[in-house]
Amino acid sequence: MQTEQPVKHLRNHTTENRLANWTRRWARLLFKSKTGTIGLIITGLIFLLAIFAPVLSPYHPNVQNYAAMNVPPVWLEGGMKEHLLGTDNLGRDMLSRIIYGTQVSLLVGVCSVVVAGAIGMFFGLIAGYYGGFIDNVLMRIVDAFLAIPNVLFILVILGVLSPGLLTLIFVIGLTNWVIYARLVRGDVLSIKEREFIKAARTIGTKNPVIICKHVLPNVMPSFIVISTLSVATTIVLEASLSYLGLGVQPPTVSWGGMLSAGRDYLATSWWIATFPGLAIMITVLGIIFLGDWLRDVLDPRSQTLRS
Amino acid sequence: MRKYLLWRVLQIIPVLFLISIFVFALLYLAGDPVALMLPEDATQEQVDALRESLGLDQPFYIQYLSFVGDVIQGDFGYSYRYSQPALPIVLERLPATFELAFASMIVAVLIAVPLGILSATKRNTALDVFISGASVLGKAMPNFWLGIMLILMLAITYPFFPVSGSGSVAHLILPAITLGTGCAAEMTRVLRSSMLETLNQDYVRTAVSKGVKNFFVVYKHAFRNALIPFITITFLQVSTLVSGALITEVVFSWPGLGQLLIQAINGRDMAVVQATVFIVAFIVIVVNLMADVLYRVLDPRIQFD
Amino acid sequence: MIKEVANTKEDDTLLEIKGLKKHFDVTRKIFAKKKDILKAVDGVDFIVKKGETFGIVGESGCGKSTTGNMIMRLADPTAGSIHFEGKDLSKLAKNEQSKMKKDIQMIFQDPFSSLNPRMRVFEIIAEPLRTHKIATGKELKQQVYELLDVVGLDRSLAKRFPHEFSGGQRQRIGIARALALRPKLIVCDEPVSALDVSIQSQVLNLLSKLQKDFDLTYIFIAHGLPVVKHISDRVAVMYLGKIVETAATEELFKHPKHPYTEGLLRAIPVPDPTLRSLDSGELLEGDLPSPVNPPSGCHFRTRCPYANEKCKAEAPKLQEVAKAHYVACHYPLQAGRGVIMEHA
Amino acid sequence: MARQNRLLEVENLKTYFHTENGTVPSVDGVSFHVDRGETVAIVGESGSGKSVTSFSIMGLVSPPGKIEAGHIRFDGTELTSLSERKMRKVRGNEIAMIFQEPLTSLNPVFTVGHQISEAILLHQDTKKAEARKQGIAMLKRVGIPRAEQVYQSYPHALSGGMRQRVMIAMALSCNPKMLIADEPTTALDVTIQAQILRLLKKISKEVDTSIILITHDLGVVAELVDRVIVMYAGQIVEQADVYTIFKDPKHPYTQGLLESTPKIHELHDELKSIRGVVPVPTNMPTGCRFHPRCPHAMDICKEKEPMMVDRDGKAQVRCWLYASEKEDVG
Amino acid sequence: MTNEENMTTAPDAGGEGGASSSNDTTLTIAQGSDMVSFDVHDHSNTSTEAIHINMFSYLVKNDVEGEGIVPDLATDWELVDDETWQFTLRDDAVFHNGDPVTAEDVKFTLERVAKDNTLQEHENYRQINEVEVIDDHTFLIHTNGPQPVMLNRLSRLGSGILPKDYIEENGWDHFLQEPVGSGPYQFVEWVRDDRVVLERFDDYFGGDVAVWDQLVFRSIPESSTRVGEVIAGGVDIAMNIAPIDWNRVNENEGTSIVEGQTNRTMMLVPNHREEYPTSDPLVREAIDLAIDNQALLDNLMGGSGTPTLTRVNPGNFGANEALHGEYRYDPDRAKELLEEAGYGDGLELTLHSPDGRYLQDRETTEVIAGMLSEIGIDVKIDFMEWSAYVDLRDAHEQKDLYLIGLTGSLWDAAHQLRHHTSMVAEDHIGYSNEEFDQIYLEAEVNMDEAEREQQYIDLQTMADEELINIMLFQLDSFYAVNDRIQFEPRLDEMWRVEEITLSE
Ligand SMILES: Nc1ncnc2c1ncn2[C@@H]1O[C@H](COP(=O)(O)OP(=O)(O)OP(=O)(O)O)[C@@H](O)[C@H]1O
Ligand SMILES: Nc1ncnc2c1ncn2[C@@H]1O[C@H](COP(=O)(O)OP(=O)(O)OP(=O)(O)O)[C@@H](O)[C@H]1O
Ligand SMILES: [Mg+2]
Ligand SMILES: [Mg+2]
Repeated sequence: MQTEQPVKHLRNHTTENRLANWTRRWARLLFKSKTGTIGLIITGLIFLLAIFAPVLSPYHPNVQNYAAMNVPPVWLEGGMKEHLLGTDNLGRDMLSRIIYGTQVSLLVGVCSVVVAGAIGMFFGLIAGYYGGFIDNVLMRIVDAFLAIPNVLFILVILGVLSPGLLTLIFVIGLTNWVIYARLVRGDVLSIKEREFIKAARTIGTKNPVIICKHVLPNVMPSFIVISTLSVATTIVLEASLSYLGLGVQPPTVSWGGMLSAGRDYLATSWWIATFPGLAIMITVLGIIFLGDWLRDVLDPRSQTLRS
Repeated sequence: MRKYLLWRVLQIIPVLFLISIFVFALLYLAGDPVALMLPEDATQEQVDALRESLGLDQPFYIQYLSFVGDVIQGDFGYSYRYSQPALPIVLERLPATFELAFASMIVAVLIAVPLGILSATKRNTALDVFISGASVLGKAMPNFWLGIMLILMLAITYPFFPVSGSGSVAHLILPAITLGTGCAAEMTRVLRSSMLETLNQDYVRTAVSKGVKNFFVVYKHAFRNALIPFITITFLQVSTLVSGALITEVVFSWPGLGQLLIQAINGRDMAVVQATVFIVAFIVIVVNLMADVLYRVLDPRIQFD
Repeated sequence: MIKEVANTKEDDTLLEIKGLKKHFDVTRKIFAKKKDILKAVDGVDFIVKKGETFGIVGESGCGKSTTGNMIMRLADPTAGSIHFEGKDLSKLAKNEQSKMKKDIQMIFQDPFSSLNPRMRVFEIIAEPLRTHKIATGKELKQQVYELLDVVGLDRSLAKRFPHEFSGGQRQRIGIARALALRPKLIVCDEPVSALDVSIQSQVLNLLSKLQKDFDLTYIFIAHGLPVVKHISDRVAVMYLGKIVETAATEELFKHPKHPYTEGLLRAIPVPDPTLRSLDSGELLEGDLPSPVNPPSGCHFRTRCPYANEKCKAEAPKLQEVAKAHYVACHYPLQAGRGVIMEHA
Repeated sequence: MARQNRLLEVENLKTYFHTENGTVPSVDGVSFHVDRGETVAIVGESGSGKSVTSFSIMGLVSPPGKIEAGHIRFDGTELTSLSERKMRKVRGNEIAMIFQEPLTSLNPVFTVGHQISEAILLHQDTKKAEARKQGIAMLKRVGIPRAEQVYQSYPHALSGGMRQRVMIAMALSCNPKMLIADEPTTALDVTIQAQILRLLKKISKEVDTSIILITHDLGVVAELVDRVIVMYAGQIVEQADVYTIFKDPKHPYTQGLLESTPKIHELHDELKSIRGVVPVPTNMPTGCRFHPRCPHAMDICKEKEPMMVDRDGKAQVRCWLYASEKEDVG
Repeated sequence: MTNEENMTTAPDAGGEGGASSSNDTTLTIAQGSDMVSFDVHDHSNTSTEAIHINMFSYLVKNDVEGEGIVPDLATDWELVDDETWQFTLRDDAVFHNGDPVTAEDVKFTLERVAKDNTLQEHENYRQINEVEVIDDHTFLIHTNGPQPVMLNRLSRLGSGILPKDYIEENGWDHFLQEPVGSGPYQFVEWVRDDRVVLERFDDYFGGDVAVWDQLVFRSIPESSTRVGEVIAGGVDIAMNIAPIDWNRVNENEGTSIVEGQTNRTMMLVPNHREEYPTSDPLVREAIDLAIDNQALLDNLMGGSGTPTLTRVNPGNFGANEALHGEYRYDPDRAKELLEEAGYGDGLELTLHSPDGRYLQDRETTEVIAGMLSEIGIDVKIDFMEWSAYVDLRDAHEQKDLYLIGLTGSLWDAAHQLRHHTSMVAEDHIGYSNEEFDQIYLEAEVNMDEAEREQQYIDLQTMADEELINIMLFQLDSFYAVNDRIQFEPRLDEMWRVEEITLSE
């Protein structure tokens, strides 16, 4: 019996070698795509900012300084070295506020996506895999949710509940789960038809195990891409809600809150609304790029070193 | 076709039922509307008197049954704020919001179609990256921010357009751009990816091998096929448009549903909130239905019955 | 070599299929008065004997895979029974079902979609062993490695993902997975159609070898007649959800009795330019009719050069016309060419 | 050999794909010719460069692919340096192509008639009504019943065999001098395949159209063609007329290919097979590309790439086994 | 670029809906919110009334900055007895539909609001028992006990006289669609959330009182848009302009900021319930002393506004002028007081605040928090969306402090001081003071004006001593105004268009 040669030449898997391989692989993956690199770096920096906000920011974000109100950023005429990005209408340091704002914006973005994703994933898997009556009921619920535009939904709910960080996360999560449910269900429907699912059934694997081991990992990539996209849109959404007075409430600092509070100053002290706006844009850009990169990374096809 | 339509219309019923549950529940989540109708320093007697007169002291199920009965007859109750039935108030605002949504849609299509096709045909070039980046930015810009910036630039610094209000086509342009830009971002992405997909299809290769001009290959053979998902997503944007309109209308003081709703929510004018949610949901459902039907009309592969 | 026609002793029968039907409701009209029933499999009977390879051929959509799926319990039959080792598969208790699952395994057509792209080869092969708690830990590892040896893959490949393999290698992984449970019967649904010729022969040879080594029984589904002929002991020809002819391979290919079988054989291009067959003789006209609305009487009559009124009116039954040679035709072909006109 | 009889001449064609993972030399120095009225087959396993060769001829190679070197002369015109506009005149008009997947090769949103008449209107100065007449006539010629009706239907309403006939009708609608058929029957059932092959045969006889048939099915080759080109890993390894190839294959790869094909008319105990797999194009073996799989591999095979050797003018083979003979001859 | 040029380049100039100031005799005013309703009895919205006063005539007007109560439809009035008022109507007043204004219309109007308890203004009119028609132009109002503030009631929101016949003939809904009054301007159109348009009524009994042929009241909720409209010339007057935009408006050629007082007083309302530190008078005093009221105004309002120790501003009957314009600021003493109260180690207080309801409310809260932290009070700010804020307040679930701005539409101290009585304050903030209640109740029915005035002045002193609420300042309002307009903002924030004229 002849044995085939493996497609690629085999590497020795000694332990050190493996570690080195591992790092090399990830490094390669990271730098393979330029946008991915940018995305990862931006996102990484922003997470660091969020975590180390108290250390990194020069001032407490809510310290007011009447002597230095509406100070422009340092490179403009009238700028002060003490306030690199200037100050807002109450003399609070913009830089510090931007740094602290990272925390809440990420918290809202990530947590609400986790909430939505978890609910959506669960129902999407069940509906897609089992189909039939459950699927029908769930899809009607999804239809009903989708029929109500999300800002309207959130607005109405937040309008009747009292807004707060937790409520916000919860409500956004509750609104967005349908997106995931629909996406996951659609994916499951097509994955279900793939032969490896059939194969798993022929060897007697139980349905819950098939869902977890075979379906879930294959739904993951598109799920993650949508999730990252959704983290980005949630950060923007928080800004819009702030505009309507339903966002994260001060004194908690969030970019959305800053952006919307600063809108009245766009014509006079443009930096007050522009810097948080830029922060949002950069973050969104970073996260979306990261999502694209993640999709590549999560594809096992990319996990081999190509010669 | 008629049967398919009938089937789709029947499917709407459970959805509307679920929505009506939500809409009704709102009233209970909302708490007490009375406090908001009175001045800041109203007395308890005032509060009680008003509450009683509004029938808010009735038990739950009576209110529920009457709600369902009323909604079927198109009666969402009285607006506290306007002292009028809620439904006509909402319907009165629909045309303005439609007008804005329609104009925004046109803006979005005008932006998305050329950009989407361009970035697909010039895939991985600097132009493509630029367009992708721009569409990400389009998503990252909150509506209100863009709206205010547009006012500052195109209505005040360079007064090409009126700042706000309604009444003429000129009034429509800035809000439509504001609202359309966000949708365009999404639509560009969808069009790009569906164009990429169709450009890779065998029938495009067939067309090229027949000697069809490049332009026609792209705009006739590929675009016509990419159009199907594109139109679907375009219609589905209605939901996004309504979301965006809520905010854009406030910025430009456009007298549509958005302003009505936000004021109704702030004033706990629950009848108006309920009617708005219901009507908007209904419209979204109908539009989705239209998208579905259009999809079938455009794609000869899909059978009608 | 002429394969021995397995003898007909009762206890030799591993799998017995009687009146097997699978109907799909494909009604698209919501308020249709009559349902549209797609008779994917419409009354199939056959017996598979221990140790043999039973080939099923037919055109695309004739119901081969559906038959295989029902044997695998991946689809529930609309009617009919499947007896495996004398037991009715549909009437088994839970624990027996699980055991039965072990005894019947499957190899799939598409080497790309039949392996979970996100699982490593080791996991793919270990999964059946884990599921049935056959082995754990070191033993599991040992067994997986042994299976890799059996199908001719290097042990070091166990850590890789499916995409790192060629089609032939993937098919070997699929075979290893099927073998893991030591099945008695393996249903092969077009295991080589997606492979290049040079690879195809590797896999076919491997299957033959394994059959000997592990005492396996195969149901081999394919639409490539040469391949079926090469590997099968007996062959069933399907047309529109029905078996139109079964016989020992040699017999069937030498003396086809059904006009469809004959047409199929004639349509096969022969890799020998001196034997060009397409210019001469009649080819089957037209396409496979829609399985939703099959022709009345004999389903094949619309393409049959010999069809007459009787074929239109009456559906022929599968009958034994020669020893162990069954055919469903009112006018089976005689040895050589021509129709046996019983009731001229 | 009469030069004017040459319709197509491909010389040292190199088409490479510059991908992220390196350069893929899909077609690496391919030379062959097709005479007027001749039917030539290109056979080889998946990935051997058959399709890329045909795309190169059609000028359909798009980035990251690029024709790196070589000449393609068609009817006296050099195609590689033709402008896109002139190339469009050639496509569909002088060289037509049909593809493997009849399902996806027709545009689903246009009627069959629209797609056929499009080609006619593009290349001929005719009116719509005239184009329609021609189109329907063409459909009738490829054996489509109820041609008028089919002309107006959408592709999805047709069966696979019908679609492939439509594709052929479309390809032939401008009376091209050459037809490239890239695996025209792979997606079809045997009985339908037989119908299509018979149709192609009829056409090559009736009209003086040259055909390049791309396939991996040796049976199809034996049925249809005059001459066979065997490709392996982007190169031609053997070229000969169809009888010679089947009777006396020279290259070990050709031999292996023939031996591993199960045959309905012969009996085998065990099939021969070629060991190993087709090499990854980014990682080609040194020397002879077939040497890791070759049962006759010698030391030189690993080191030096063999040249194409002419055998009595009847066949050409790229193998060290025959190199000495050539030296003798030469 | 001059404003004039500005206007000609704007493409909407002359557009049907683009009510533009290019038209000399059209006055366009931008408010932050839309008019609520034409049902004069069923709203409690100042900016709605501000429009209504141009359409509807009242019996009497309250010139809060000048002479007080002056005639409008009524030419004479007198107190017949403690519970009866007699009025005489002028005989030349007609409604916009041509009907004369008669005593029957007055009866219809006042009895509607006095009897229908579903109407929002019912509370302010239920004191009226009956309107007795003597003849077409004479009638009696019978009140429920002595009502010293009756005239104030009749000169405010809800007092516009409605056309009885018109309403009875066409129905109420029709009236709401096509409202008819007897004021100087008549209804043209109302595009909800966009604009209300009125035009000159030629038969107005007062004659041509204003230069404007047409009035357009635009609703523009977004403040930067409002400012933008004034700068672009689309609007003549825009109200509620935030300090940040003042420079922009002033620097723009042809527009300037005009400021005026309002009757609104910003204050902190401390919780007097025992479990809250603010129940301790020392703590309240410390808070009061810690806040530099003038600094608030200087930093947030560009120095406009008046620090105050009372809610009753001059212009209201019974205002204690001695407390107005005053404030206390002594952070050192405040610290001592805190120490005395036992909070030397610091104190944490929650401060609820609306956000965007009042001019600079968010900023005010934030600055106050900053000031309190100076004396060792750690303030937890709780910004709330308005309706949530109201819910919290009405459920009496607020913690230590909340910020609010209160006004008094009755222009009589009775209104403002009622808030401090146990009838209101007990439930609300856990405060009650028998002495205060007693004086208040006496004053409420005291028909002796002078004595009543003194009682109110005393009550205010008492409220200040007790620090029932911690007063901050009387709020000013700011308008962006096109320079072609001569406009003096009114204390009552009404749009008296007869007082708004063209410059030159
Ligand atoms: N789940 C299903 N629902 C409806 N129809 C089905 C379903 N599965 C199979 N069919 C139909 O049943 C018929 C038989 O299908 P089957 O897959 O068994 O054919 P096959 O002989 O295996 O064909 P192929 O050679 O293409 O694999 C086909 O017409 C197919 O369309
Ligand atoms: N667009 C492309 N980008 C990168 N590589 C390509 C591209 N197109 C073809 N190739 C590579 O070129 C080589 C030859 O491909 P080609 O399609 O010509 O093979 P083929 O002989 O036609 O195979 P098949 O029988 O599968 O159609 C393959 O290795 C393929 O991976
Ligand atoms: Mg199948
Ligand atoms: Mg190919």
